[in-house]
Amino acid sequence: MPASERDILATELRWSAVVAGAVGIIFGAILYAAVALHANPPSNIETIDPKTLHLSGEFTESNLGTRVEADGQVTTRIVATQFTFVPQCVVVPANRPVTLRLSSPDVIHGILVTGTNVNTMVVPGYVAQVHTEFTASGDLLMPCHEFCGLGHSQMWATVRVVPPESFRPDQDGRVACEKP
Amino acid sequence: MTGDPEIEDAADDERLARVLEDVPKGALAVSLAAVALLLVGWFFVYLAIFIPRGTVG
Amino acid sequence: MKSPDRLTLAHLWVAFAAFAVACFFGVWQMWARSPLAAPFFTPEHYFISVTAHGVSMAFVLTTFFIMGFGYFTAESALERPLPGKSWAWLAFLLGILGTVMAVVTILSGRATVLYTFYPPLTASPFFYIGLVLVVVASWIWCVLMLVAMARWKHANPGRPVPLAMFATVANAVMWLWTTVGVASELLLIVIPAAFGWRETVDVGLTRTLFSWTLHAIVYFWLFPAYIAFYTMVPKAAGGRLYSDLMGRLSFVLFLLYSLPVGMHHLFMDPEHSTGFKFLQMMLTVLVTVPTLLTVFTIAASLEIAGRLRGGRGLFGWLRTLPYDRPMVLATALAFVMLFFGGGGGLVNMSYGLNALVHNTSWVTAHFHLIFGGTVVIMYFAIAYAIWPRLTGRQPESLGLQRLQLWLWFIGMMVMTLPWHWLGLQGQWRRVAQFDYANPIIAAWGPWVVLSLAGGLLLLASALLFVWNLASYHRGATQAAAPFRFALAVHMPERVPAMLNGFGVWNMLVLVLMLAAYGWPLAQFAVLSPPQAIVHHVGQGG
Amino acid sequence: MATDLAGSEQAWRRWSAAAVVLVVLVAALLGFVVLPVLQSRSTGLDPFTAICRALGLQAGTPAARQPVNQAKAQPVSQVAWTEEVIDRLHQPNVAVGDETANVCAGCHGERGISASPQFPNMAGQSAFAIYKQLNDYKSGARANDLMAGIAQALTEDQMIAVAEHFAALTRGTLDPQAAGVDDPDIVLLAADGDPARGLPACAACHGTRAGGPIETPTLAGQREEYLLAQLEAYAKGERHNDVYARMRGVAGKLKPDEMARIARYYAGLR
Repeated sequence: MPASERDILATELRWSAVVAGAVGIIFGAILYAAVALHANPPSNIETIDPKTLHLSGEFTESNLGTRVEADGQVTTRIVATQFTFVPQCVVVPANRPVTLRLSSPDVIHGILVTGTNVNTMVVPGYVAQVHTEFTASGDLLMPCHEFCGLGHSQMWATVRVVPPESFRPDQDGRVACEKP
Repeated sequence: MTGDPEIEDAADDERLARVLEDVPKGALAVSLAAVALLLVGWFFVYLAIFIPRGTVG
Repeated sequence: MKSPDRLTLAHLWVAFAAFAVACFFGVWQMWARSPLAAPFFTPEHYFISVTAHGVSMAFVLTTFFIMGFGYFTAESALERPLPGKSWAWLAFLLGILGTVMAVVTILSGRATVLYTFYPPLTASPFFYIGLVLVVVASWIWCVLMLVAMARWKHANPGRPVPLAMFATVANAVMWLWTTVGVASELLLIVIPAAFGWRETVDVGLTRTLFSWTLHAIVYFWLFPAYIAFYTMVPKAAGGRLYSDLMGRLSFVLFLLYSLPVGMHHLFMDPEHSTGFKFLQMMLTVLVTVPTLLTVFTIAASLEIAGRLRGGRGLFGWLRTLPYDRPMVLATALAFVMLFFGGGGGLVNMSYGLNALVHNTSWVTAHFHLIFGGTVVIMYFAIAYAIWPRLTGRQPESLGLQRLQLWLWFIGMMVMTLPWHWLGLQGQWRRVAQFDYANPIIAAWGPWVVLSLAGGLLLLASALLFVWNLASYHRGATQAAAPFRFALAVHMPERVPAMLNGFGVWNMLVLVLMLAAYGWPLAQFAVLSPPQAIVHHVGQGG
Repeated sequence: MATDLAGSEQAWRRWSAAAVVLVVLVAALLGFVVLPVLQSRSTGLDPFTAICRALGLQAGTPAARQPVNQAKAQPVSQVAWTEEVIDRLHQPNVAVGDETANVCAGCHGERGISASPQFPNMAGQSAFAIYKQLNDYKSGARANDLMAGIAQALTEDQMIAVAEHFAALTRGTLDPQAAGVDDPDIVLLAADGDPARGLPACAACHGTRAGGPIETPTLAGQREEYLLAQLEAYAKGERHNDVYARMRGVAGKLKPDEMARIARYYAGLR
């Protein structure tokens, strides 16, 4: 027989090498994105008690929203709760590093921001954190993308990306959406 | 073509051996094309959509 | 009718009945999400529907189909009566009881937590207990498969276990490993919470335990399709399986690499570190290897058939394949859907790239193509292939079977290709309705309507499938020839012990699971993160 | 052929085990060492911290610095649903509850049906809701002169006991005068919500099978005047003891006539 079992296995082995090469190329591109572009999944194992989230610390109601900290860092703090985001609209500057920090006092939520790579789960017990830079100005949609109860479909917020010159913090470093 | 698969498919070892001289050239061609297309598709998403949307981490 | 046939038929009819009902739910969900006003709409009805669709498709259709097909395979491949038949019937009844419990709690609005649970949201305890009973039924099946293989090996020392049975047992072994995650989540955390015995849950821990199950369960569903590819398709096409040994190796690799990869479902979760996500991503990359090995081996087997039928040249054999036979047609369509679904999956598993698509319609499209497409269309083909043997009757019309397969394929493509596009636009998952007045969302409307049209084709196909199967039960019975699986080019007379059993592989699975899940699970005990209060669904409030 | 393959049992075992171990080691080296160390360079983290973060032993991703946190804010309500509070609510002192309820009976009725439409009915109300409101009156998170005085005189045990006392009263004895209201638009709003306004359905939290926030009160059969007053107070921000503005957000998006109709709808609901 022209194709002995050994020949067949050798062919399969060569095919496996092709497969390994192909996934190896993809693997290389993933590595490149991770090392050069810092494209990591949000993996901030920072715990916080959901039962007392509202009582003290950074996720108390009046501490939420965007704030330029003393060292110039822009941090946006958002609480995802049944069935709303607090605040419902946040302002962020374009072309400047922004850190989003989110937490939940009740159940699992999640967010994405349309047209960007911002995406994270918001798991009660943890602070979800995404470092990013928004490039284009405009209003983006930030829906809750994980089932959190019967009001899940109505849970969304607005991310307002403004040009750097229109991003004007008050003396406390805060920037909020103007009331309509 | 008889319509009955059992009769239609009857193949002796000699014919099988002759066929196996060409197999798996075609399968390799098809599978290679599929994997190449997958790579093209993946890199399209990576280069044309993921990278322009900015970094996260 | 012999009793084993009745056992298989009972399982498969339960599976397909659940499937047909679930298709109605699915279409209605598409309608609700579209700009067109759906009847009976409330968010509660929507999430009841999503839960029912998911439970029916993912737990009832799959578990009952796999059990029924496994009993069939054990009898036909081993050519011996099935051991422990009364246990098999007991498992069947347990499964039915569990299904009824789940259905009642879902339809009464006491289990709107979807089929993937989301604690600290907690449904009626009887919902979870119902699902546990279905899993217990499948455990009995696993043991029966192991016993059947062991007895056959005892009676046939040194001979290779027939590939169909080897693969079935590989699936049983993998399923036993797989269910450890969800079973511990339900039994230790969720069910006590549902009964009110505990007021808080460690959400990170429950998510991690569920992820243990979440990827391998998909391979549990997938196995029958791959068993058909290796042991039915080459024969149906009139050829031979290119390599029996590669079949065994692929199934073993599935057992090995479908388990330590579940964390790719948690890439966007804050409770795990980049290192373990990276490690499991790399193991996920390896799971593409058995899939692409299968694609090649089956293509080569089909090439043998095509060339035997006169096909020439590099691609001529593709034209001469007997596409009028449902099994061959289904395989061709399954591979097209596997291409698109697998391509989408490559993006999902790519670590940082996951942020682009996580919890968007892209993911829904991915698993509908792989499971609803590739896997379910092979379930159809398997049913068409074994129904003559089960009922002792020949089909009235192969034409209707082919029409049904084409409808399913076209419907699935029309439904899921827009979902990919919408997912990239950021259309998110698990919502009952969209605000089409929002300019960002307004542009999605036509695509959602298009995918609804695909959903309607799928529903039509599902109903035609039930009709096709039912029509077997009408005609006069004939003595059915025993079912024969495909032959390989070289039928192995002996194989290495490692490709004839699972002992060493189990040890290696243990090593991989310890590496991939050891610390990620232990961290919850060591760091004891704050817990979240249970939110009871389905109790007066 | 097959025989020489089968003859290498040892080799099969050795090679498959070696391959698996090698894969794990390479993945671990890349994920725990190479990647974090390379990433940490541009963010100024030392390699040790980066590796600890990649292993999950320290918070933060290896690719970025942790932000500073200067919080200075006051909570809106002091109630926290800890296991301890929930356990105590599950084990009320019935005698204390009955006794404390005498204080409430003047306004809220002996059987939890209020004497005047401006006071809420208490019968069958969620114990969690009553407990939270009493606590908020006491801490001043919810402003009401009359209730503040009463709540400040109550101990934690009394609040828990009286909450359970009213929760245990059957709602069959609710005000028989309130009739069901046929208002399809409001029924729709209460059941479906409105995605365009980001307005969740009332039923998503207040429904009988909802699974919403723990402190959600029951609305069915509540006093119309009381409900409307609360919605208006939330909308204006005068009442703000709802944690994370869950109700202020909702009420702020409702039109005035919708508030009135919602109040009428729930007052008439059984």
